[in-house]
Amino acid sequence: MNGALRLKRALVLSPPLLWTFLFMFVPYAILLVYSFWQQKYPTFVPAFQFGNYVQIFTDPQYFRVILRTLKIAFFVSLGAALVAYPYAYFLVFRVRKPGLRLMLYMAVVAPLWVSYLLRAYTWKTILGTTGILNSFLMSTGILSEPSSVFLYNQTAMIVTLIYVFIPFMVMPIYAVLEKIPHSLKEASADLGVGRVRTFLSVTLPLSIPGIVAGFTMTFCLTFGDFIAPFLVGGPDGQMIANVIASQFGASLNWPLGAALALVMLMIVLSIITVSDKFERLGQGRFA
Amino acid sequence: MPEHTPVSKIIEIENLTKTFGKVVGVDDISLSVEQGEFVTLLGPSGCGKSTLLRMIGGFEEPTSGRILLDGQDVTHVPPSKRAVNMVFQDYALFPHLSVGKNVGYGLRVAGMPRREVREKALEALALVGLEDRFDAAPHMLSGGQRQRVALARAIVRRPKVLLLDEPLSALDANLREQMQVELKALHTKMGLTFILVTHDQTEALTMSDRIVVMRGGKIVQMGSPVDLYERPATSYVAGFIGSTNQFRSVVATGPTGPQVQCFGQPISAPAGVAPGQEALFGFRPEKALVQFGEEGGGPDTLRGSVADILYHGQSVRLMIDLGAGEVLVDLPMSGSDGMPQVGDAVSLRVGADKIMVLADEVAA
Amino acid sequence: MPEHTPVSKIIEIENLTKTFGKVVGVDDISLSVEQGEFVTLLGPSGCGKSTLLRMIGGFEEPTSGRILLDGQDVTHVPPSKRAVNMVFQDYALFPHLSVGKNVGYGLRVAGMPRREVREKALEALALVGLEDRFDAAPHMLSGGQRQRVALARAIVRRPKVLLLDEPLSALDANLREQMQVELKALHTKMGLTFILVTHDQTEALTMSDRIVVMRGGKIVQMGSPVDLYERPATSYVAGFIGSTNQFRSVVATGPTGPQVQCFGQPISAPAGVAPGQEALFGFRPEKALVQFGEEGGGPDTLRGSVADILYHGQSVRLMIDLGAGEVLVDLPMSGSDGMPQVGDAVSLRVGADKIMVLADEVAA
Amino acid sequence: GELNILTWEGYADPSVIEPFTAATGCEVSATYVGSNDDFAPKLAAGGGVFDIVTPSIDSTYALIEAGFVQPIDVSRVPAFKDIYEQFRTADGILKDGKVYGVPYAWGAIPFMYRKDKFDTPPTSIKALWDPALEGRISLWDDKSALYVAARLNGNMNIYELSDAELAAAVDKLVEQRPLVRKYWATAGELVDLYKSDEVWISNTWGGYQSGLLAAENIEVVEFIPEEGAEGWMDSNMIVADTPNEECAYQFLNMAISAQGQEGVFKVNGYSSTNPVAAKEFMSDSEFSALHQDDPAYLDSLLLWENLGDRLPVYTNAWNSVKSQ
Amino acid sequence: MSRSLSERLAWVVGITLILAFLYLPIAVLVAYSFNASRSLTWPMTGFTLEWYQKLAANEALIDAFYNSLYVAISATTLTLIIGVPAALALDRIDFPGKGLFRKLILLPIALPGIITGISMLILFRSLGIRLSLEAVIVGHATALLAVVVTQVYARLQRLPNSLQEASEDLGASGLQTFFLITLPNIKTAVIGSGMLAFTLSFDEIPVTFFLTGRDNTLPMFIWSTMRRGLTPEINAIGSLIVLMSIVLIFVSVRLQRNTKTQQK
Ligand SMILES: Nc1ncnc2c1ncn2[C@@H]1O[C@H](COP(=O)(O)OP(=O)(O)OP(=O)(O)O)[C@@H](O)[C@H]1O
Ligand SMILES: Nc1ncnc2c1ncn2[C@@H]1O[C@H](COP(=O)(O)OP(=O)(O)OP(=O)(O)O)[C@@H](O)[C@H]1O
Ligand SMILES: [Mg+2]
Ligand SMILES: [Mg+2]
Repeated sequence: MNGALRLKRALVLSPPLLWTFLFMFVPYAILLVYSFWQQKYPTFVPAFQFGNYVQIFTDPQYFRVILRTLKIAFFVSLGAALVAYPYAYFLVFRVRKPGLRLMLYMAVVAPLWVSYLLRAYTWKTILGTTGILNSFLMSTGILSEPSSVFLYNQTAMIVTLIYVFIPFMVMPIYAVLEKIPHSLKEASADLGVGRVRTFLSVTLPLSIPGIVAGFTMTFCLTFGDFIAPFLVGGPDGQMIANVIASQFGASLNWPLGAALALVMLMIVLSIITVSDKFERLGQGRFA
Repeated sequence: MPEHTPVSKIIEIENLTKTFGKVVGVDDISLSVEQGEFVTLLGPSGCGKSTLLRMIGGFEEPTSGRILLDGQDVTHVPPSKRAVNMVFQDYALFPHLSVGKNVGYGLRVAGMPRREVREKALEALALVGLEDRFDAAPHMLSGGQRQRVALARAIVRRPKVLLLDEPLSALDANLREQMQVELKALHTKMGLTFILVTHDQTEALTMSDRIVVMRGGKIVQMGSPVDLYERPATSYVAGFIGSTNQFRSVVATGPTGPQVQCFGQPISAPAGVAPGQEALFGFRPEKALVQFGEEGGGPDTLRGSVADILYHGQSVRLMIDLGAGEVLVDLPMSGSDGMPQVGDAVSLRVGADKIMVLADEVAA
Repeated sequence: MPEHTPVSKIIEIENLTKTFGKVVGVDDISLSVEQGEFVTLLGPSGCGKSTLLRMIGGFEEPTSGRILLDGQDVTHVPPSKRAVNMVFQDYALFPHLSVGKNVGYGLRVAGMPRREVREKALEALALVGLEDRFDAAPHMLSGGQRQRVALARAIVRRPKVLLLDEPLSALDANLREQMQVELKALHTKMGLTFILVTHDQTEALTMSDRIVVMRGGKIVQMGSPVDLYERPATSYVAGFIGSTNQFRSVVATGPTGPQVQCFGQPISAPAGVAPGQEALFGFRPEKALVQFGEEGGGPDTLRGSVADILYHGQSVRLMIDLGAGEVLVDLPMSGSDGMPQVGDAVSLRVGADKIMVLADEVAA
Repeated sequence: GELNILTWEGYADPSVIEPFTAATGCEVSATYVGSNDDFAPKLAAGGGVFDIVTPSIDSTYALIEAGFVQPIDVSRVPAFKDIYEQFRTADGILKDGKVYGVPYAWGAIPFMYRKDKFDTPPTSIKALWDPALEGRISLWDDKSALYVAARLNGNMNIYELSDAELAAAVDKLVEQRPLVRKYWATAGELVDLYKSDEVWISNTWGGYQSGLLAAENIEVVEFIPEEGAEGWMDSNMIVADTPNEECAYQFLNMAISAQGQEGVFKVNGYSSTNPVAAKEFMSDSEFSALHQDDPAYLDSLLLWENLGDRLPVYTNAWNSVKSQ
Repeated sequence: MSRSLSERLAWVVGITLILAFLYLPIAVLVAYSFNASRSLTWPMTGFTLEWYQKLAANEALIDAFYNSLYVAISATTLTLIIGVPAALALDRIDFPGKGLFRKLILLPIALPGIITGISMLILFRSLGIRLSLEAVIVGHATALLAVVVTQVYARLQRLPNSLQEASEDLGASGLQTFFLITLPNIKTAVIGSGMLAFTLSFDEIPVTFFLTGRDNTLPMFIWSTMRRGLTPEINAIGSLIVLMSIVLIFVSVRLQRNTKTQQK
């Protein structure tokens, strides 16, 4: 390779490489180092010990919270997928006019513009005991007195998070559905297969990579959320990110927080790795 | 084709029209196809071939007109209920299913037991010589192999009619030629009715029992390959199938009978035109008898010189400068005659029986 | 080609090798190209044609070996600094620039004033007959027109060598033929050196001064089109360029001289082989003299029956069953002879001068 | 000069800041914390950002020990001597004989209920464990919840709970949890909870939320339960190595002046740490309503204390309640 | 026919429900910006424009809005400056460690913001860099890098390599090729991912939460306001943002439509 080319490559490469090294690799490395430090009143001091990890794995509260968070993340992803899939399907296969399709697509992405906090906050107004939903249900006679089951519990968190993260589910599903050649569905119909079966045995399997991508994204976003528990969660709403935040705040126990963050990172990484495998699988098929 | 044996007519298309908004895709076409026939729809891009085929397959709802399949009106029957199968241009193999599962897909979904499906799929794959790739994934196959799997999948349910939308266009020249032969062999072997769409004239000539030449959503001419090649009705058909030297001339009365002027040189007029009439005439490059040297002559002979030479191996195409224009002639290279040279004087003998009278173009 | 006039050698390639990891793309190739020559690289997919061309263009760094352009070593010179231009297979027209801007791009980036760029671009477009599409966007053009714009863009800077990587493969048959003629005309008109990559043998035969047949990264044979078609060195070349009927036989001494067995029937052996020698032989389908009917005969005649017929318009390809095997023959349809029928008895006269001796295949 | 303060919402009200800036030329920019837990992390993350912080008395000492704040030269704060002695000499702001904070405001953490929902006014913390009030109870999302539960358990040494006592408090809170509608995290949230009829009884920042609710026409009553209440006191502290020391001292002085004290009273409804100044703007009735003249009341409050190295244990305990 | 009609109806109803789910909160948000009462509780009490007037007078809120703009614009610019070359490198250049580089750079898109926030907080503390809007910008740029890289990379992969080669073949330098050929052709992906990055940055909480110093971005302002109790001023600014986004959507729909026809 000649010198000029090498220089050109270096120029293109060095900013992103430097950036990723300095702001991604180094921070994670320091995070790792911190996780071995030790809390010492009033702050924390360098050390090399596994106490933080021991604490995480022996105190059942961490396990419980992680499990709860995983559960909530799962239901959020599932719910978002259930809402997003038909929507994306409709856009790709049912809407003929490209203009309308684009509008409807943007309609899903657009709420991202409005503050997450505000959007989540309005759910309080909607779901509360004296909220819009209760008023509506009472005016229609479905309920005789306001119900408090809609707000301040895990379901409310799940609904809110589904709402907030739907765009991240619609985008990849839409992308993958759009890539499925129309002729595959026609071929299936041609072979005597009805539309429902065609959906189940052709369209759905082929859209799995998109679902997986959206699922991963939604799952990981939920996994790291600490706002919803605060806004619409009930007394059983604490999630792992809240615990981590409180280690960096209230407890001023950054080492434990770092260790928790690393545990979270590991969980997320393994989820990404698994889902990557899935997506790869799907991509190979179109090759 | 005898019009009075309804039993053998597997497809009857009556006044079929399809419009997309303002675009007319297919324009009032009527056509019938015999049981076991190999019909090719030939025409340039956008002439409505695919649209016609897709209406037969049920993928496109006709704007008006009827389609009868084996005597039954199927105009509004969905594709899944028509005994017609299609081989798609992009093959449309299901990427998530193995080759065997692709072929067996239609049977499986119809509820046939697994074992039987496997058997039938293997059988169909054997027909296209791919029984050993049963478990392969489609993306592991070459283009030609995918093509064959698509074929196997389409024939596994023994459809009454097999539709093929440019099945070979994605293959390279050598492979395409090979697949043409195989496809034709398959047609003979299975006795199925084939309707093939192509815009490759050689493909159409090689494979078909009957060629339907389309243009602008209408049928321009149909007939056997020889019919179309030897007796093209219009200048358009003549130009689309094979090469033609075309010239316009008024028929005059010459010393030996009616004559026409081919780029300024008189030759005998073909039968069917009368003196005084003006018409478009044409002859095929390979029909002219080529003689080199100054002296060659006699009646019906055009004199000129070699302007360009295109070597094709088994033949040589010469561009002959006639002074007032240029014509192409093909020289078979079967002998061991030397190659002609640019500038060589040449005489072309074009018999009246070699000259075609072409109708004036009407359709757009 | 005289090897001792260094002045006229525009490109000299010396022991060029390119490996991709373990894959050898081009394997120790040496080749020189004369000023003004039209050289075609021909070979099947993956044989290294593009890799060789791209190394000449500077898009690929050779693993070893040298490339001289007009006597200067350019092995490590970037493409932007080589007086060589390329027409890409997908045309690579800049979609965001108008036709005129595409053509003028190379001049513009070199800092030529706007007006002059416009003039030169118009000139180049005029050469390909597209001066009136100066302001069109590339997507508004047909395939053939895009092709021409790509050409105009490549020649506008008057490169010493024009490289063309399968420029016609995306066009349909009719258009391809037309563009072949135009490309050749352009070559003649401009006097540039052309190096064309193709895997279409007809294209190679039609256009080239010299064909380089490649296989597995190596050159198998090179020579003029007639050379290669009439005197292919190996069975591979014979099969790749045109169709050949090949058979292996031991040369025996017959009543009239040395004989070979073509699928069990004796015919005179060609010159250059001695009795007792075993070799591979072949003849081209169009070189056999076909006679129908039982009686046709005489020396060097194969007898058989028509097994299949492929109508090609200007000719008919017959598959003749010789009993112990099948051979192909081409029948020109220049006369008004009727079409043969399957089952017709036929005799083929294959003169000894029509038989080629093919070297055994060695290279992979 | 400029002055960057990290403080509570309402402690840097324009009604106070604008005159201050006009008088001193110190441009004030205020950032607000959500809880006492926010001070140390913000300072731990590195200096140079803030000049003044206003933590509560349970958080002050940790900041001193961590070296985040610098000693105050009391001679530059003339009114310091007027401050209630309990505050002036509180352990939380003294170290090695040096003063680190200037007490600014104080109050109690009483309990509060919706007047219209109770026939007999609650008087004990037990009311927050009453199954009849299921789904109507709220508790501050803070380690303070542990103090409440401990007192219910009879452990009045709420800042020095043993592990066993802490565990008992956790058990109590876990027992209570199904009855809780929501742990309130912020003042505004508690107001909303009352306003939208979600919650009828809770603890509160004395004077503050009840004031906001009164403005919304929701009648709530604050009470000190039989088990007592915690007290809090916020002090202004100067961040170590501030480049804006001059403005910082001017701010400290202003804060305990009548003008500053009036601000915190008017805006937040909190009691004044400087009775001398308070006298200048409070009516007598206001003065006594805020127990400004009642040292015994002040003594009866369990004034927050620094938990020292027990802090993570408490925090952990509270987290573990929420993790159940 | 009737079956397809009822089916169509079912679709329309279903999609309408989903849209209702998506837009009900936003409708509520907008409605409450005109609500006379200070509190966001049901039922609404009356119509007022008071909150918009207050908004205009609320300097802290307006500052926060400008801070958000500043952060989002800077972070987006930075992300593009780093991300586009990164995508180019991923697509065109082979270099040792590419695998790790790809993993690292694509990680934050799925990584909870809190991890990015915390790790950078620790980094800045270790380097002694003070928390500030600039720190937030660096954090956002890092967290959003993946958004830009994935989208631009995907577009680059669809862009035939031959375009760049043709440009170089015609004598253009690397920079000329980039600005005259590559950039115009990935323009929509750059703009699109830039817009998404801007959107996400504008509304980012977790990273900002850990990295902001004394200046608030709009979400952090809202977050801190929530402690005291939200007032409909926030709704008012939310509504204005809704309005702004509607305009932007129309612009981007226009833009995409134009490029679609251009690329056809
Ligand atoms: N779904 C559609 N919407 C609008 N117009 C269409 C549609 N399908 C086809 N057309 C138009 O109908 C005409 C016929 O198209 P058709 O696809 O049948 O042509 P074709 O002969 O198959 O061409 P090709 O050889 O390019 O495949 C064209 O003008 C085409 O633009
Ligand atoms: N960038 C590359 N990386 C790895 N292998 C390559 C690369 N480019 C080419 N090859 C390999 O080098 C060999 C020659 O490839 P090349 O593209 O030159 O073939 P070709 O003759 O042009 O084929 P085609 O007719 O399909 O274009 C092939 O085996 C190919 O797989
Ligand atoms: Mg078509
Ligand atoms: Mg190639």
